[in-house]
Amino acid sequence: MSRYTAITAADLDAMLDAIGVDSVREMFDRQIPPAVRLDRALELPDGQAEQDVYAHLSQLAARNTSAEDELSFLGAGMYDHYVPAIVDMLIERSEFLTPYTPYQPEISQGGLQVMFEYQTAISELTGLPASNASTYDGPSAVAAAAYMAKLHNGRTRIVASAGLHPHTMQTLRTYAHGFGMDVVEVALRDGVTDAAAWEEAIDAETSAAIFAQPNFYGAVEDAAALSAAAKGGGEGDGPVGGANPVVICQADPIALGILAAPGECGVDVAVGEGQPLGNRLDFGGPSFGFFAAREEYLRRMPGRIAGETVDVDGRRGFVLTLQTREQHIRREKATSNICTAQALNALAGVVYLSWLGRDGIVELGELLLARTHYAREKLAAIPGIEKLHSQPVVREFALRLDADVAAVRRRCAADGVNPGVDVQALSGREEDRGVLLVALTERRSRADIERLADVLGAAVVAERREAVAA
Amino acid sequence: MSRYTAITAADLDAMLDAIGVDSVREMFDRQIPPAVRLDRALELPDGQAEQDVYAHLSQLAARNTSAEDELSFLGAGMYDHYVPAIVDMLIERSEFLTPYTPYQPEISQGGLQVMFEYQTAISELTGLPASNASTYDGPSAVAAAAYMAKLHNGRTRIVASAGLHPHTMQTLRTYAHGFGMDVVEVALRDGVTDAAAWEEAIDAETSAAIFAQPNFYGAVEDAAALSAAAKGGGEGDGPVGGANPVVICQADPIALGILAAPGECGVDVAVGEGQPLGNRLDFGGPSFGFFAAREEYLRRMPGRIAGETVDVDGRRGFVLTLQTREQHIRREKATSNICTAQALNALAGVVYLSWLGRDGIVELGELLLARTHYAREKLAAIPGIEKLHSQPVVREFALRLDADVAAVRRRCAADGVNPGVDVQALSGREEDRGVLLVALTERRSRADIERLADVLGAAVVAERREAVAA
Amino acid sequence: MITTETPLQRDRARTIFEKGARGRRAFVAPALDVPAVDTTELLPARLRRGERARLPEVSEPEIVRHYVGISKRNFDLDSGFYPLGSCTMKHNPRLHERVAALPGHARLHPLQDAERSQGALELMWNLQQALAEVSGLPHVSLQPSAGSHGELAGVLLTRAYHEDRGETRKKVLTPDTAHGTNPATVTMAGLEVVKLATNADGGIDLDDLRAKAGEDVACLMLTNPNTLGLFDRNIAEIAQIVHGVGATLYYDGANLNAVMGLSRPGDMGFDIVHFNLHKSFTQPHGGGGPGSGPIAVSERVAPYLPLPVVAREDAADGGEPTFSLEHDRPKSIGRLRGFHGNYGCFVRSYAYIRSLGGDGLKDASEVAVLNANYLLARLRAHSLPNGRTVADYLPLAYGELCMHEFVLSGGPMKQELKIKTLDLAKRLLDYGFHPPTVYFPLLVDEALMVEPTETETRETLDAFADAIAAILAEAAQNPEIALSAPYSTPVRRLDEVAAAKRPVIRQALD
Amino acid sequence: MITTETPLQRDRARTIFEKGARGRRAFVAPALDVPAVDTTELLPARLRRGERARLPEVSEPEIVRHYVGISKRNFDLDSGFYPLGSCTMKHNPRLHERVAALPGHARLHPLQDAERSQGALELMWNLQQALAEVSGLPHVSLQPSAGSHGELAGVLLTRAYHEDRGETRKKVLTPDTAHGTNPATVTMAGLEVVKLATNADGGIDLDDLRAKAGEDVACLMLTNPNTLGLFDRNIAEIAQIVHGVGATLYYDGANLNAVMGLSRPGDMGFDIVHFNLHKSFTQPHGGGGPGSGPIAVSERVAPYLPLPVVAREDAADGGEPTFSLEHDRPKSIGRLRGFHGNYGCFVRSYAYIRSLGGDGLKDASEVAVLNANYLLARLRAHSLPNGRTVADYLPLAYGELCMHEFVLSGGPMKQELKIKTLDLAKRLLDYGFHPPTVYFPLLVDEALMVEPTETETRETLDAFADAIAAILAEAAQNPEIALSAPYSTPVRRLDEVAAAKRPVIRQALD
Ligand SMILES: Cc1ncc(COP(=O)(O)O)c(C=O)c1O
Ligand SMILES: Cc1ncc(COP(=O)(O)O)c(C=O)c1O
Repeated sequence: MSRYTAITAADLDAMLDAIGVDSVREMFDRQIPPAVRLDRALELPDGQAEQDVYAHLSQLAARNTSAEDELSFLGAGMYDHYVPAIVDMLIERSEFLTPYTPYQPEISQGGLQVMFEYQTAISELTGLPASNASTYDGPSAVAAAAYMAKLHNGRTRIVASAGLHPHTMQTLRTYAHGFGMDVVEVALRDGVTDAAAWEEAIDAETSAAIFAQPNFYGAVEDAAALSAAAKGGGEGDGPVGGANPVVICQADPIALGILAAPGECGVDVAVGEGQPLGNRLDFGGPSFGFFAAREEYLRRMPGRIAGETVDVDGRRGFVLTLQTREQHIRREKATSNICTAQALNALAGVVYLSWLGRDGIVELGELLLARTHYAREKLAAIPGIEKLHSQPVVREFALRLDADVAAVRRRCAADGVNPGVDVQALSGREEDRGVLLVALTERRSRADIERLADVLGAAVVAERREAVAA
Repeated sequence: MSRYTAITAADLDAMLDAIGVDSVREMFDRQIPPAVRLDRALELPDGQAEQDVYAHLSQLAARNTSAEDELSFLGAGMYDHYVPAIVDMLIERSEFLTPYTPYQPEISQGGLQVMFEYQTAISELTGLPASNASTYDGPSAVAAAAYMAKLHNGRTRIVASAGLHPHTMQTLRTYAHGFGMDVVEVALRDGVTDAAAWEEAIDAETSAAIFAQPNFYGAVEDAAALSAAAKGGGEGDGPVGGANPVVICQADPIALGILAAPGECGVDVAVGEGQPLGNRLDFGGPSFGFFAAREEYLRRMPGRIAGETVDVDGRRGFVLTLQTREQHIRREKATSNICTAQALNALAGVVYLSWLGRDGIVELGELLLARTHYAREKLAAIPGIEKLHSQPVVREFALRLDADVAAVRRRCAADGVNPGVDVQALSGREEDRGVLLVALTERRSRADIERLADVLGAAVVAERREAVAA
Repeated sequence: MITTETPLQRDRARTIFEKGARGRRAFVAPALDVPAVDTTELLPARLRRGERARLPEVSEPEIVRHYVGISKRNFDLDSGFYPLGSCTMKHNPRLHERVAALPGHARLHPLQDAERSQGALELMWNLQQALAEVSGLPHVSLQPSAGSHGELAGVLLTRAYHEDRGETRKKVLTPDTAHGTNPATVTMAGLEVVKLATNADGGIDLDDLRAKAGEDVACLMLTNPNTLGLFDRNIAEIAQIVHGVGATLYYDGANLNAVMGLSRPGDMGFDIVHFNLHKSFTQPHGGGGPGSGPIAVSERVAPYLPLPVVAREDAADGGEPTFSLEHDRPKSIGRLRGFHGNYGCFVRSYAYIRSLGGDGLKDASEVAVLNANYLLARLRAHSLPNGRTVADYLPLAYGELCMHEFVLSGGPMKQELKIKTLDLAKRLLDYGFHPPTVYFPLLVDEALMVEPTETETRETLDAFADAIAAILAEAAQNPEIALSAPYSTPVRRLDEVAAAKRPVIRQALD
Repeated sequence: MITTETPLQRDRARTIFEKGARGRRAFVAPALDVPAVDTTELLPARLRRGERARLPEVSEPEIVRHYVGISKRNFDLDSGFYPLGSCTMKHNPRLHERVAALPGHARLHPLQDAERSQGALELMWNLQQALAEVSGLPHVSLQPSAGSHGELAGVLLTRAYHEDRGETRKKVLTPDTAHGTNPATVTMAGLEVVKLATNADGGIDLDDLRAKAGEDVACLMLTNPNTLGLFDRNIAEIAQIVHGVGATLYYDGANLNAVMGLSRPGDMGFDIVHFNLHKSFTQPHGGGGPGSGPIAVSERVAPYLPLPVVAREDAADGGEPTFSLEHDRPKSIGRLRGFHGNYGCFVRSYAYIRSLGGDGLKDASEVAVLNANYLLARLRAHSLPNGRTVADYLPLAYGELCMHEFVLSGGPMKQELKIKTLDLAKRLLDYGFHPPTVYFPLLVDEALMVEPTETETRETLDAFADAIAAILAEAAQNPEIALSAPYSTPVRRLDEVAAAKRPVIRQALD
């Protein structure tokens, strides 16, 4: 008997009998040709008792330095926000954890209502009326938005700000190659998307124009200006007389608590990485991507969407709706291939947003603004460290070190501090050499920032000294 | 607004208005005389955000060396068994975690059925028909059993084996002083209760005769012989012609998986510490005490008891029964004062026992027997270490070290090993000098035992060398 | 009409012992890694069980389904309003479960050396300090396992105190409003209960007290606010009388949630107080425990405190203080249980105290009292279709305002509407509410004891008041509705008499 | 009769946005510990929101009650049988949740340096190895987020493979039994779907395949066993044909639970396979994710694998090996998402693989197939009161035996009893079962696709068979029962047409 099964010897006899075979072996022999049978045992470690598996996985965990083990300023898309205990409690409830996608709405009202509430929260945050119930993650949501743009206007040129996260850019390129679109990158200037280059790059053939808010280097973009430029300032008219491109903004949902809502800025589609909203770091996943758009895109959106309706007795209820967009109905004509998405992560997201609340998300944003400002000025005042740009930032900022970033980071690590992301290591771009991206969450106090300043300052000094010596 | 409350400014106005007072202050002023009002703020640290409380409690946790942090052979009443993940999942379900005692059976069938099942499991384990739904812990359960003996036979003499855990003996004495009973201790001989002294100590005035199984030093007692001796071998006749004393056995529930059930041995009441059954160590609590007895004691038992019945439609259901024993009905005539007990811990217990199952608990016992034997022989073979006794043991055994136990333990700790309990430090008894009590659970592998042997052996050698040098 | 009931729903409740099959299992034993030995040699047959304990034989999925399934047959605090008087069913923050589960707390062995459990000892010390501050009594023992265990400690302390002074005092005064654990404890502690009458204001009858307070009185046990939800305004005088005869004054802390940061038992003159961490300090009740019942005492009673107590020693050099378990109190009454008390509960309640701080605790009590008074006012004012008000049927038993709870009498309702408090309670189940405590305190006819707590919203209080009114209105039309309630619960009214007459208290197995 | 419905039960479902009150909150912000600054200077008004996002304003207890309350309106795997075909709803061990929550996994930042995330990288490497062994394909990428994402990766790999050889092949063959994600993926990957017919045995029509397999074919996507629950015995020949024209063979791993340790896609001739860790490897489905869709590929496709892949380097001195994320694959199709894939799912599935070991995985598949065949046999043999059998109304669509699932046709039932598969499904809800997958695969009339999984007991299978029989018996008496079912669910049949016509997809707020 294998783990978690329940067939006793007596069961087995009775069952084989009912089936009309003499053995399990026969049951398979009658179905699988010998040529493709595996006639040896799988070469895997032997099965273990629960306690031994626990011990093994604990040992593996102990060989990771998590945000619990060091003072970490890592960010660049995923952030060590505090996840309130109620989130864990709710996502661990069997009723949320273990069901499949809600195909039977009568017995899935819980999950469906969660989707509906989640859609409402994302809609509020983005200022856009139509949210789906989640996509895989931030970068793939950007790619999915580009595909939607293609379905919408049939054009194939994507103009993308270099302020997108490198992973977003790479994912976009992978997908775009698949569905036949080209990506044109617009450089940054003074830390933000170069407005002139942006406007110039967007032509009548442009299907989608994409930027990040804040961008990868932490700078807040002028979303309204970028949207307006993309749309040529006109009503329904693109920059050079054609139809407007779809303006897509990849946003940090925490920053959206205080930043102008994309929908208010003329953005058509707002997507982003949902991890900061009550999801664990989990070494990068699972989390969720959010995806919201103007009404006109509703029937071309990817993913599940919950809608409100009534039952035969007139009672309010929720169902998966607009399923004719989806793969199981439309197959090769579907607007996306997505099936399993990130429902549980989206639940964590809406619980987290309820916990923060209307005022709390603003307070959180203001706290981050103040602490980030403090940290940025404090660090930039250290000799050998300067700001990469002076644009407004919310919770993350880029510095340029006059020292080898990898070496500096190693020194900091020895002191239990992870000062942030080595940007060049992530992006591979030569111009990112020396750039350190420092992220804050509400878990990083003033004392933590001061410790960072001490440790990072000392590391930079030591590295420069050594460089001079060498 | 305080944490977890929900009264907004608008609520407050409306509520004060409805109450007919102008302020919260007035509401209190009209009820509490000024002389006993506290007119200053409580001197407590300021309230903190959830993340900060989490950080504080984590820091405190980090200053403890738990069984996760060292190789621990501590036991002496509480054991580091593996708690299966389903236990945590179930005890964390709101439906089990947050209700009160099931005073309204119609909406408490879950909790009541758990009690009924728990009682069944304890009854099976002890071989006694009547189990209550839990008491506080092992030692207080022994004291409660002694009180029941007094209520049963009106006598006041308690004969107790010195093999009881020191905490049990101390608790028994505290309680006994309260309800007017005397405790006479019977010494051990060769590691087990001295049979002759036991028989002699039990006279016609003896209300209760109490022993532990296995006893504090790990030795398995001959429960049948002790019971028979207590009862003078006769039918209903005490040792010197009076009525029988109540024979009480405090048992390790894990050991009961393979040891003769107390009920089979002539024991009247079996009690014990439930922690080994799926409960965390928790630095000593909360866990639960189990309490089972022969039928005749049913109406004098302490604590809640769930019973089966039917509802008005004939449906099977469960209720708290025999409540006329209890304090809320009988007040000063109650058989006990217990009210809140350990329901959630008992749930963990019955889930754990279901997880182990009929065969599993035996396999576990056999594994412990084999590993304990291996460890005992291995350690006793080290120069300077000998067995305290040669009685059969199940999962814990006592050694005598020819070295200062405290010093040896400190040396081991430096190597990340906690070799067991310093018995004298716990019992305060001079004859326990040099005694180390080593406990195993299924989490301690052969490799762990070998590491213990290495580290403990080296520590004893080093200590003896130093003692010679000094 | 088509029946919506299916065979499954008609199924009788089955216990885990009635599920599974011989040979099924969830447990997989770790491998035998030591040399195989003949274990019958290690443990002779004489000492072994004859038959295996007939524990369940079920797979892990069966266990999960079984207990998840029966859990759904419970009402709980996370599912609805639970105004169970005297029980302080306030929100249980999940932060507490999270921090209690940290391995540094949860897997800490109680016999770990003090040097290697400094975090736990500091936590206990901090909690002792906090409880001392809240109660106004300086010395704390965290040992007792629940309220009634704290009471036992307290009465034994009182005995020890008197015995140490060479006095044998046998009587303990308890008001007739006292909780059942008070008199039961007195008996268990070898003393005698003497009942005190309640005056017209719902407080202690001072004349009766004066008459009974003699040199043979060991102690007066009191709850303040008492179980009527009323603060005894004569508390100073009561203390004077009791202390005047050399007795101690014991505070049953079950109602502490009314006065945190507002009034302190120590300042009222109490010598001993127990706390119910599972009430005021939000340890989840677990369906009947675990709880924790620390006690705080005055100087004169301190020498007798149960062991152990956590002590703090400041470092001579101004470094970190160290904490230890003090075992050496020669006059101590001794231990009341194993180890150091319910540490897991301390973690939760300490986290709560750190979350709220002093101001937060005070706010909690203020809102608890506000909510109770608001609900009382809402009920009172509620008029019914027949022109009467709720208060006509369910008058407040004593007083005008209340503290954190209030007691209504169902006497007039019974008289006029022919439904009893029990019926009202059962019908409330259909409305989705946990009923208040019923038939306690004993001196109120058809008592209904309502404690909303501070964590409820105004909307919930309104809905509850509406439900009470609706039930009374229904009853005015047709008492049968309440008399046969509940209808929508997993089972309906159960035959308790039969259960007690021929007790079936375990599953029969063959 | 007295109504048992109360106002509460008649309440319309309210969203969290309809609860609470202005100014209520759960969140308490950490103190501002840095110098206060005018944040409008830091972030000019132009870049700021005008109005606050109208997020809920609720207390923590309200949040808990709300979500606990609506959770009870879900059916879930821990509450009952969930034979949803193609979804492999097997038991989700809670051990997996426990280990995934360890801070060393859960709070590990994806950009942590490789040296300081060796545990995670080793875990991923071990998982890659295990999946390679189970599939018989040596190279694994864990990146894809779910099955369909794995499919996209696979089709893009196929494209890259052909493009690298200078070929542009546009056609992808998919059988008409294919899951919807297969054709949808093909389109998203810029290729064209060509449908293949199914033969009388339920397998690929070889003639059709031969006819369509040309040099313009990039790939054949197949599930084996396929969505009829049947193992295509011609698989070797199919592989030969496909490879013969230079195309790749893609294995949709959704049905891997039938063949673990018994038959391997690599050995069948597949080039690319995706796994659904949320099916065969028991990542809980979460009500619609998260999932994880790793892919394993043969040598020839390996150069194009998406990035990153975990590599292992053995220490020269025989010490501990080190693990790293390999980013340098010049021919890679690139990234498909951020970071390294759904690591939290890897932890769970890896724990599962370590718990079961190779033998356990094989046992799991054996019992999965045993359970499916037993249930099929039980259903077939079940006779009804009217003298007919279940098989008369619900014949097996294809084949005799089945693998881990089987597909019945509700055609005769619809014809004779006048109830459709949908009605049967809805009536099953009243019996406490989750219905099978319905109306898929498309080529079966009124399809009912049943996958019991290995973690169910025989008793459960029997009960399900009895329920199906009971519903057919009811329908023979009175089809109206099923036609109007369900009755006992939180809501009854919902108006999906209205929902789609005038979509209301968010809560209106004022
Ligand atoms: C007034 C009062 N005193 C004492 C107790 C007993 O407390 P415990 O249940 O913790 O033993 C209670 C509990 O209901 C109570 O309400
Ligand atoms: C046969 C088959 N293929 C592919 C998929 C898609 O997998 P996912 O939902 O993980 O994207 C499914 C899921 O239902 C399936 O059943």
